[in-house]
Amino acid sequence: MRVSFFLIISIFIFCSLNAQDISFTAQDNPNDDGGAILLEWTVPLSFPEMIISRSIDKENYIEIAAVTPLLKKFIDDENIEDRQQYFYKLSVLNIEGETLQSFSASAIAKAEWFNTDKISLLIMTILLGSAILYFILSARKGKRLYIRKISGLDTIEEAVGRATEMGKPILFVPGISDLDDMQTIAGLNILGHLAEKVAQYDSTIHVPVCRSMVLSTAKEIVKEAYLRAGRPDAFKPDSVFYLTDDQFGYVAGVDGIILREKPAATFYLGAFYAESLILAETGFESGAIQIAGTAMPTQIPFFVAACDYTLIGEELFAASAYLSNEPSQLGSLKGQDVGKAIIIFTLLVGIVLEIFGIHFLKDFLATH
Amino acid sequence: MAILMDRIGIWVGVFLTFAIFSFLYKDNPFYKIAEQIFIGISAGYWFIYTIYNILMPNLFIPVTSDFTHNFILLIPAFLGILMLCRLIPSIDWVSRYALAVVIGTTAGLFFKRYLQSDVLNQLTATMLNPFATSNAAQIAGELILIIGTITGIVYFFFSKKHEGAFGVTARVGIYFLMVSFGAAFGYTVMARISLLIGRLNFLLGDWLGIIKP
Amino acid sequence: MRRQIPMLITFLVGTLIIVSEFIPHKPFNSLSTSLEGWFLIISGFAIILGQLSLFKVNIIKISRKAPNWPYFIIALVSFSIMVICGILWGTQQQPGLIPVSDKMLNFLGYKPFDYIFRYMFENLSATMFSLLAFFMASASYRAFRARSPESTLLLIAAVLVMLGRTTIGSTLTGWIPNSLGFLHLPNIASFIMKYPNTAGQRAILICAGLGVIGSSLRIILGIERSYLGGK
Amino acid sequence: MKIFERFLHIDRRIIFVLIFIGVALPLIWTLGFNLEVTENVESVYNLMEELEPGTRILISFDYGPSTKPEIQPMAIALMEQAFTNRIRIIAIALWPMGVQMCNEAFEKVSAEYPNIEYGIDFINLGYKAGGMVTINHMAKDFRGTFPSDAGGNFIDEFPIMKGINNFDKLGCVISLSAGDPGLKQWVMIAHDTFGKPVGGGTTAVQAPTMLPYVNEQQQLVGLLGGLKGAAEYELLINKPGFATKGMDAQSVAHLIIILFILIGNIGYFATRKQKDLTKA
Repeated sequence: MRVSFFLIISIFIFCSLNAQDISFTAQDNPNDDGGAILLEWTVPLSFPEMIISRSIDKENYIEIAAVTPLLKKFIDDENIEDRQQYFYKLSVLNIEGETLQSFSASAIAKAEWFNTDKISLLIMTILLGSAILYFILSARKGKRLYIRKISGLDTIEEAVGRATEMGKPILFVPGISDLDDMQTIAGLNILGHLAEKVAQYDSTIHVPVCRSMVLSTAKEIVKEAYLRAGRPDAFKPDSVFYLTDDQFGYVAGVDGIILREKPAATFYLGAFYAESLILAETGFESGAIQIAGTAMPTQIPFFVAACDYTLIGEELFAASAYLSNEPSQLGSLKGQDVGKAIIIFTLLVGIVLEIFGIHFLKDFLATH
Repeated sequence: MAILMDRIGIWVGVFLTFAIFSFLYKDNPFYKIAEQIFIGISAGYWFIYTIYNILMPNLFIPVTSDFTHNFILLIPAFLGILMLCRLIPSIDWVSRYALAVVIGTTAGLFFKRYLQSDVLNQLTATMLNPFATSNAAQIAGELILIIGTITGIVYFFFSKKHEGAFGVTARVGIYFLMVSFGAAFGYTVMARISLLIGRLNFLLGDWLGIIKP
Repeated sequence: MRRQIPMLITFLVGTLIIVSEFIPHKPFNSLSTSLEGWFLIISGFAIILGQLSLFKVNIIKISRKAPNWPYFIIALVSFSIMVICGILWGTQQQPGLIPVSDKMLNFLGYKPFDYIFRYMFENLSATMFSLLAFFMASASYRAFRARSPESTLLLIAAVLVMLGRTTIGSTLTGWIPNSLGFLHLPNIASFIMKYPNTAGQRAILICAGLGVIGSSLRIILGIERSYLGGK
Repeated sequence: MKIFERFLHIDRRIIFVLIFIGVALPLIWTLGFNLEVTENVESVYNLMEELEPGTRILISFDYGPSTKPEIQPMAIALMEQAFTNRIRIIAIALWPMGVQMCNEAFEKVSAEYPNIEYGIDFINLGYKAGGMVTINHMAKDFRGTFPSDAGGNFIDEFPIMKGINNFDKLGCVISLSAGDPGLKQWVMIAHDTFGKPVGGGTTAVQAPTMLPYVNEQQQLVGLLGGLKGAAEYELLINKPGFATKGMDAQSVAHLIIILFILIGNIGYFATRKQKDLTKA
């Protein structure tokens, strides 16, 4: 009974071998550095099992893999030498493991000099790279680049004025990341501007930090700001101080300062994690004017809801460039704006083309 | 015996859990002790796993077992030792050589990957024909997606004043950003509550046995 | 010497990594592959550096009798115990210097390293973050006000998502007939997530992506050097 | 009007207690609200279902005990589905604690699947640092990144690792992630560079930022977001577990928080009106 069943199946498969389009091809695996051959096949899904074997002399075949029709392709990258011809055999087996039929193909592996899948990426790299570089260079040559005023920054002066009137201090929190995070650096740039205003108004500022590297840099920045304001004598070195490296320990410390000192204004500018909501809540309860800025997408909501002004994402970097007036930052920002313009333009063109059923642009850009 | 030690372990865990929860009332010595144990164990765990899972299999064993094929690994090992020189203030500048390799690799990879995934692919993902379906909600949704993405980008445009038609566009953009921040807020609430559920499951299940853990 | 050579290294390495994307041919791809393998080893040393400097900072704090110094002894002791257990008896899969006796395994149920991890560390770590559930609740109540059109929009979206992403959403609006299916809270939440939220997040993603591109380029070309620190 | 003043100044400890009770009670007495499966979760399920038996997939454990309640149920559900369908799992971790999370999930699941053998159907390759760079390295030289498994045994000894030199022979990549490095990096490398389907689960905090990747290019095939995502997956594989049990508590806690947001805002507007009147 079983035998006849297998016989029928085998005959069925054998018939279908001839009846349907069957193909088996081998070629160099494209866009790589050699050492791999791409095998592809289309065979009826009814085939139970297939074996791929490989040979270099067309005689001694070694089995390399068992595959199924659904896989459709196999990349052979085991001990393949470039510029050597390899012969492949795809053998279709019946349920008892006997070879019913086999197909052959051959190929030579080689390395490519250019990855053709990456043309769109290359074009964008060149476009964006040169836009950013061009503006950095022209800013360095002294060209004035316009950056719009970031609305939260207007409040710095107002906040310092209010603090002076009330005789209360200002609190600045530079986030909990170290100097390797661009957000911390952007925050410290704004601190420089803020401290200058504080020195001019003869107000006080507290800067608790949680990294030793940030401590020394922040101290330096505040000191310089007092110098610029012409009041180096008024600088108090212990206005910038280290609390602890630990996330929650730091938050507990800052909370304590807010509750004790009741600052007139609080600034949270830098990289923040889960502690953002605890800080924003305590500051809100104490009635301070709150100004925040971070590029952490998960933390922005808490600042937006609880603070008077929030610099959202890239605005933090823009504010830093605006205040520091550093050519490389301004130029880079301008170059990125050109990038945004290119993207909006391409997007609009792409959507119009899509509506008219032309998929060329999308397909060209979407390759990977 | 293992059952006894399991019970003891659970009691220790319960003690530590309450020591940390006591922070909700106010900062206190129990919290501080638990916090320092946490920091210490965490650092020890990282240390041991870095040695067993990275430095041994990817450096020491290849170099010691097959030196001729792997002597090139002495370069990263040397750079790694330069990195450790940060601990000695007088020669901490040598760590910059190692840092330069790390930063250079990261910057190069970030450049091409962010360009591909976060710029190019997001751009093509927004190239939609909103009128391809007859489902009203989907048409509305895709139009919202396109308008929201474009106006959102306009909001982050810094070299032009937000006034006139441009200002209105940026204004629409900020509304979209606010909706996504609201969604993020809702999700964060969900995440934090889930963590508390996990804790209560431990207290009520593993410890008190009121519920099946 | 102290700044120029590191900048040159950053430039060469960064350029090689970018170029290898477009030119797979030898030596570009193979060089960048080995470089990435080295990166793993250097990162390993960087982690060790992090733990050792924690050790160092704590010792300094204790020797200078900094505020709360006795607590730092606890951190040092727990660090040392963990490292010693790890080296002597190993971790769950990894054998240590001394073979673990069956007696010990029967007694503890796990190796000492894993015992500490499972009963102490897991509870500490999980509780630390579950504190946020409470803070989240009180911050929502005390600080989240519909003060402006922006924050109103934020709050409405938040409430809809909070209702829609739990079982309560489907229970509350389950009675609404299917013809008005779009009014079901889970569907509203899904719509918000799929369209306006994605639009906003995508705008942030694209602009932040351009920011990363800008700063990577500045670092590779040696224009941005803050990572090298002072001196 | 005093009542509105009081609305603004409820002691936070009262809120703490209410949240505690609101989460605890539904855990003890379940309410049994019903659950609906969403599109993104179903996509991950279908991705796994469509794999042929014997296919190898990579699961990356990029989280630790701090987010275990949200992500561990996903890991368990995915493992159950894989072992039921005879899908073979290569587990790695980009977070050191992920190694232990993987061990714990495997211990729990393998108890129900006695014929699952380590080294044939499952392997834990342990932790590697370096995030995105390391993913890129393993995509080109897998055996160079992972010369041995988590216990230090050479991977050549294990049948499951036969022929794995890069991502080519993997059916898909799943990342269970709580942050960086995690799912975002897997999307960038495994899918956007090497064309492997990537699915995953994240904490609810991460989920909204990952959604732009779920698009028609399938940068990300689907996404399980937080405990709700895990509960939906448990429903799909028909094995309700921790996540399903937690959904009631989740709902009640959300209601309490929404209630307090409302109280706060009512108090805010009422007292503001009052202040405006007195000013006038």
